[in-house]
Amino acid sequence: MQVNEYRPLIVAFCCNWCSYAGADLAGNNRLNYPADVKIIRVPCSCRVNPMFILRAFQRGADGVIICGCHPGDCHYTSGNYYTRRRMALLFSMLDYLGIERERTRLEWVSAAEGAKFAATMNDFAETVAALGENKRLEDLRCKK
Amino acid sequence: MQKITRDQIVSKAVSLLQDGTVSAVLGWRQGEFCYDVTPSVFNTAEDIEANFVWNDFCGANFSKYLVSKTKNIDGKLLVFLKPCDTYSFNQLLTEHRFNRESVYVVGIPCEGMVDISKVKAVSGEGIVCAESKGAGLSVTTIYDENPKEIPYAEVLSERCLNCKSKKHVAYDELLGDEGEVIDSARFDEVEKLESMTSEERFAFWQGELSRCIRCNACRDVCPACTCEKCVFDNPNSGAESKAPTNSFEEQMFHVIRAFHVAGRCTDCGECSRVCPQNIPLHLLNRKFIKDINSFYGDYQAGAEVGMRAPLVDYDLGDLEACDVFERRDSE
Amino acid sequence: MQRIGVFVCWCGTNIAGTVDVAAVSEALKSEPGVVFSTNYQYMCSQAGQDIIKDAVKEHNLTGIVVCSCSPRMHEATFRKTAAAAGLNPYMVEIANIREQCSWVHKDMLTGTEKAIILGKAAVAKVNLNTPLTPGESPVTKRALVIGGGIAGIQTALDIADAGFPVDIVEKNPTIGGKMAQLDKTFPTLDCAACILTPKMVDVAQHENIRIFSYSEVEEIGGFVGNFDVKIKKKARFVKEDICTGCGACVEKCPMKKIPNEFNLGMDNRRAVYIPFAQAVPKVATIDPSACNMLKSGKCGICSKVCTAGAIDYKQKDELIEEKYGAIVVATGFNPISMDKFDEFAYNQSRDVITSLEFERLTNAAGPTQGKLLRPSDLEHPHTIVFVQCVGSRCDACAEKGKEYCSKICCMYTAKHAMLVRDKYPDTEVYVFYIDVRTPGKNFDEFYRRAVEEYGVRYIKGMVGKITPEGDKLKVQASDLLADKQLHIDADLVVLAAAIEPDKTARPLATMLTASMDTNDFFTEAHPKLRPVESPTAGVFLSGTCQGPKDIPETVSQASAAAAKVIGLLVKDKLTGNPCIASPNELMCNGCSSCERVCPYGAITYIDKEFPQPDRTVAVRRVAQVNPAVCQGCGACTVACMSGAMDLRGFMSSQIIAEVDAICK
Amino acid sequence: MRRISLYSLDSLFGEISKSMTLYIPASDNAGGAVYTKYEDGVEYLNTLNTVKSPKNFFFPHTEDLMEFKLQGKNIDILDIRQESEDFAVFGVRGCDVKSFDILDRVFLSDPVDSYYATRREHGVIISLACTKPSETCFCTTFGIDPTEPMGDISAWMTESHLYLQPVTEKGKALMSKIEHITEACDDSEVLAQKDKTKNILSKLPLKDLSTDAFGSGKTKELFDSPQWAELSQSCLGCGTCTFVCPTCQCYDIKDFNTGSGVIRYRCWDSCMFSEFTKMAHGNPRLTQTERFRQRFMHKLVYYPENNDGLFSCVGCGRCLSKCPISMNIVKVMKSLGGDKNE
Amino acid sequence: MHKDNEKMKSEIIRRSGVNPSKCMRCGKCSGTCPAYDEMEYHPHQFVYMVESGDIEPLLSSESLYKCLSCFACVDRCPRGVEPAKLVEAVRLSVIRQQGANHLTANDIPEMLDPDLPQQAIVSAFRKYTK
Repeated sequence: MQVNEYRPLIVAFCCNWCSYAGADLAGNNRLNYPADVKIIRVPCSCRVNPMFILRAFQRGADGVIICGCHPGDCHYTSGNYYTRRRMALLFSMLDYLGIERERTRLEWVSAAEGAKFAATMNDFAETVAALGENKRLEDLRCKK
Repeated sequence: MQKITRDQIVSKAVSLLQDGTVSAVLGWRQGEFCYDVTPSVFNTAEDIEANFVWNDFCGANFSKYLVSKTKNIDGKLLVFLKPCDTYSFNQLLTEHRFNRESVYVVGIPCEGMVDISKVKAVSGEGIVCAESKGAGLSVTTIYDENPKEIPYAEVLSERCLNCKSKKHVAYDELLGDEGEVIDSARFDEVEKLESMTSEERFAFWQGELSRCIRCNACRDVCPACTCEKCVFDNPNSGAESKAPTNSFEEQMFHVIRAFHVAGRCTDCGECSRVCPQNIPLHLLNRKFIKDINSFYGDYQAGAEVGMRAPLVDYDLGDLEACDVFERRDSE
Repeated sequence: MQRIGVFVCWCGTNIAGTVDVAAVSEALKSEPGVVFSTNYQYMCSQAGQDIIKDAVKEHNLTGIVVCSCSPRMHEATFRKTAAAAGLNPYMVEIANIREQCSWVHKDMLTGTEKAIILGKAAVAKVNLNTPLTPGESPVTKRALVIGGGIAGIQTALDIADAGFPVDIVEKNPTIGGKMAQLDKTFPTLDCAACILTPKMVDVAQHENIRIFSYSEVEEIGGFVGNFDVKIKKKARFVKEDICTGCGACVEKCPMKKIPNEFNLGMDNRRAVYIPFAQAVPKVATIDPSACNMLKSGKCGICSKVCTAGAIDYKQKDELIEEKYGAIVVATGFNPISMDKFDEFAYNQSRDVITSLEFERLTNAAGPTQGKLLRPSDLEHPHTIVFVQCVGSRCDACAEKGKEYCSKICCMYTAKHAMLVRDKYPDTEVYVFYIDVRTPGKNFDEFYRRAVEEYGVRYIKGMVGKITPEGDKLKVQASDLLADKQLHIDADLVVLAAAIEPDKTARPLATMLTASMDTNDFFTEAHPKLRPVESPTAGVFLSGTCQGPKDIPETVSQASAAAAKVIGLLVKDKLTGNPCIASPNELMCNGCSSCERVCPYGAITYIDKEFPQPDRTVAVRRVAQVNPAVCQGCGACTVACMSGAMDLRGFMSSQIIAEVDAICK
Repeated sequence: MRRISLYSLDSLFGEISKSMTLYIPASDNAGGAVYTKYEDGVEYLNTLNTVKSPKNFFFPHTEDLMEFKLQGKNIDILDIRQESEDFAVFGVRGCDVKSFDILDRVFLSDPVDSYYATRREHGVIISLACTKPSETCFCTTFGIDPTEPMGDISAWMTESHLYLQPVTEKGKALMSKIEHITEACDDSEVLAQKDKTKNILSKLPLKDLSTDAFGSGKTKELFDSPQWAELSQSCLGCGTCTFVCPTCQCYDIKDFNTGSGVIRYRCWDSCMFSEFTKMAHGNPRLTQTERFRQRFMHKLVYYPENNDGLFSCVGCGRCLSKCPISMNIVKVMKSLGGDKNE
Repeated sequence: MHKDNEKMKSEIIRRSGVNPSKCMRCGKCSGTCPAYDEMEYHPHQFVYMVESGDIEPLLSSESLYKCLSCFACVDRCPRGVEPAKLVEAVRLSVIRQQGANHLTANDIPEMLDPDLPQQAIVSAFRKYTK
């Protein structure tokens, strides 16, 4: 790996019951994905407030991904259904404002899908890296 | 141009006040000029007869005032609501923001309200008189004593040109005839933006939002923004900020504000009306409304009391977030 | 300001192999709030835990960050360690530097860098942690079972056998439910009454069970462990404790033409009646809409003939208030109405009947004493057509019928067909089917026997139209496999009507704040892992109120629900999860958004007085979270516009601090 | 007095911007005007007033004051000011020019606000006389003559020419730099224009607005007036009036945590906001009525009391046209001033 | 599925607004069809053949004109598939291929026979004016 190669900063919100466990499984199976991805554990994907996502972008994140249980599998029965609506609308709005739509993503990863977790993160990191630095939704004060 | 005359409204207000149905009246008070009217509470018949106005400039949506004005009232407050105001009225009731029993609603038809800045763009400064005459406004200025006639189509506010409904969805009594929900072209502008490239859209919004001075007028007038404490005023919310310090803050404020009212916004258009910088804020709200309609089925906030807003609801077969763009691109 | 200790685990070489643990503990030393930082080979070992305990004491730590394996592995371990050292267990945060760092990254440099960032995020979070204590609530050791069918009976018996008092509320005069109306049961063909009635007697005689028959639930308040329920015991105008069930009143009652609902209106009962011989409780009930004495004060015969003096025309509805720790819903099902299915002529001919009516027709205690006679002329039918899937598996948008498969029809139709051919071999029996669905122990064998041994004619194709003509029913259907149109002159047509949840379920769900699907079946807390619990804590599901089921399935679910109830009732106190939502009342708008997204019904509203800036007092509607019910998902925190609702343990400020630390 | 043909306006702007950054009113693409840095392609918009007042040049909407850098547990304090270059603002109306006097008295009196002072030193104001006042104008109430706009250089625009007359030393210095593209002239055309404008001023609807009821010493008389409640009853509590006002000078100082340190900045604040002057114990002005009263008492009573009778309003009329509910200082003055304004 | 079949299928689905994959093959449409005996391909087969893209045989089948457009199948289909609309859409394909042998409203009166049931007139009009 080149030393000065641009690497994106990616924040991943993972629900405790499925996706965080899926990430653990990826670890158990030693499935590689870029270290650019930093995971924040939340009880359910429905805990993710759009403000957290914007906050991450403000602080310099280049991509934000939210992972939750598959529809129908939510530990809390319906949390991810709310997430799905909230994120569909939020992502559409960010796109409408001209923010690159590839910088945000919502994925369903179950506790058994370690491979999917790793593949998702690889793909997302690659996509975001290709976009380059997040210029359209940045706060210059935080980039020093 | 309004179908209901001032006299009709005034006599209704006076009679309801005098027969004890209501103890106060929320209405429009005459200002300095022919076009600046101020929302005001009237307590006496004399005051109403002398100072109540009803004309093409009575755009203010009174619904939100009910939250504060019914707090310590004895008896009922009479409020005159235009069709679009009644949607906000219902939405506020859905959210338990005031007591229905404290309000007496008289629905009044509305033929659309005039945007004074549009008038000035045609007539120039120095307006001394602007009266309804036929299908337009007759405007006199200090620079030109000959009245200039401007058709309504040129001076109606954007929200009225794209009026979504002339139907009152709530009232105790109706003056005039009941109207219909209108199949308006209100999403055309949103579609135009959607069809731009991402870069163009970004440039467009940067241009618009960079004018924001964070006066909070959009928030403070919005009938959906009745929070006891707004996140933007709360130092513990992580979003507090008083100033549009940079483009991020501008985007953050408007995205979060629009998101917070998404599914609750009735598209009354007050935000765009009051913006001192003429930022087309309704285009943000309408984007959410349009998306909600197309993703989750048509939904009009405030159409009925007690409706479950789309963001506190779900369907097992809802659209996936990743399909949002596929869907739009194929449209 | 917190005093935080950071403990970096090597996990042997699992972490230390790709992460420079010394560098991590060194880097985290200079983070705000950190007063102590170290690393050790196995933090989870006894020696490792001792390091933590010692450091807490030595450095007066108020918070702990362990950089180690996943919190899913050892969060509980380290919380216990903290508690042992006198710290609140919720002052511990784990930075997952094994599963989510050392195991997935190969390069020491990037691994170390990321581990430091994850550590910083954990430190940032702990800086905002507050000690949390789980709430406790007492448990009322009594269960309520709503519905007295086989599901309710089984659940009640199991709970009662475990030593807890149980009340059954049944809206009809007797328990027994649908099963009491059945003739034989598949796939063994034993008689329903023979296996059900002993259970009903068990219930009646059980010292831990009270039966509120002819009663309905009026109001439900409270929450898990502490439900307050009002039960309306409808006036039956017969003193239950005195009536011996002798039936003298029934015999003498002059009002003879009341349609008998137990036989689905195929015969008549009196104004005073006992639904069937083995009813429990076996007491008479007077139908106030039919009784002359109650309507006009003229008659009073039953009172005269009752030697026990049990008749009481002045009896009033009675309201019973009781506290319960758990509630089991067992409201059961009904066949759907056939009114909209004009093509099957159900309303035109008495000889088109539903399967449940057929059960009564073949039941020895039924209107025909078990002889298969068709209703119109009481003649023996020679050609019988069974139609499957009537109103099941319909399009979601269709005006009639249900979208789901009713599950039991294939089997009971096979049973009916077989019984007919067994008793009346001269009868031609056709079954029109779309698919024959027989998953279940000995089910397919049963269906095959109907075809192979009993000669039932199974024809693939839905009946299109039934036209009554003379004393025949012209059945028009397409035999899809033979590709030809069939016209059968039938004597009797039996429709396998879809089943739907009982109409009382929807208002009950509202009272319970339990969720339902669009078909009015109760939703389970988790479709796979918590199938007998409602998402509303303390509410359990038994039988067909949750979805179509046959008897064996119903009974197993009933027992499962009972096991869950027993598991709840044996506890003296309920200890909640302390990571729950809590509203800031000063900021709450009372808008109900949070209540609407709460899957558990944990949020309610109260009107509360608040002092105003102008020194007046205003009453505002504000949210309250019931700590015993909230599960801590956080859906409400995002639905709340003002941010008044926050989630303990995952506060917005904590998550934002993590975001900031990661993006630094 | 010197003049330049309007056809050569661009060359004048070009010449000024050679030596310093020049700001001129230009379209904001939304029906209003905004001071825009002059460069090729920026077109001068002859408008009465910009939406935001030019106070922004000296007292910016937001301004970074200093920065704290965090290194582990060490903190460095950095001065991050950058304003050291000269700039000029063209087209400032008489009312707005007067507003700088009002701001100066606040920011340049002891202790001097060095951020404001530096900007003030570096800024050159080229004013512009009014020819087409609006119905919302009432600067004459406060003794301002819009035909004599002052600033560092006074300017008048006729149909053919721009006339320039230096007022201050700074103005003269700038005039000398543009002398070669302007021509000397007499003031006959300017005088003619002044007469014409004055004639219009006499026809303005607010021309008779009086300040007699206000000013130093009126606190007791006005403070408890019951009319405040009535006037403020529909006030939304937004900051529109404050933020378009050329004389409002309140600000808040806030810290922004960048993750690696803190930027301390100040930004405009509004006495209409419920969070204004919130202190540890709470807020001294609890209701919107009190906040509303504060704004107008400050402009019409407290400020004159402390500043030799000078009112803190210049009658530019921005709040009249921008208030969402059309409540404004004129209505307040008429209501509280009673008969004097009828 | 062959490309041409695919195209024709999607065309028919678009024109009819029917989703044949909703069919659960119960055969109630055929069971209810008054013209069953006249038909070579029966309503349920219509649905199935369209779904599988096997449309060619339908185009040349007399069945197309045996359908009375009585809409009994539409009314009774438990899955809301609306077979009659499919039949009509296939019929249209044939008519469009043949060219403009349409009826206009003005042609109708002279063809009227007092014995014709009203429904037949309406259905014929619907059939031939597309």
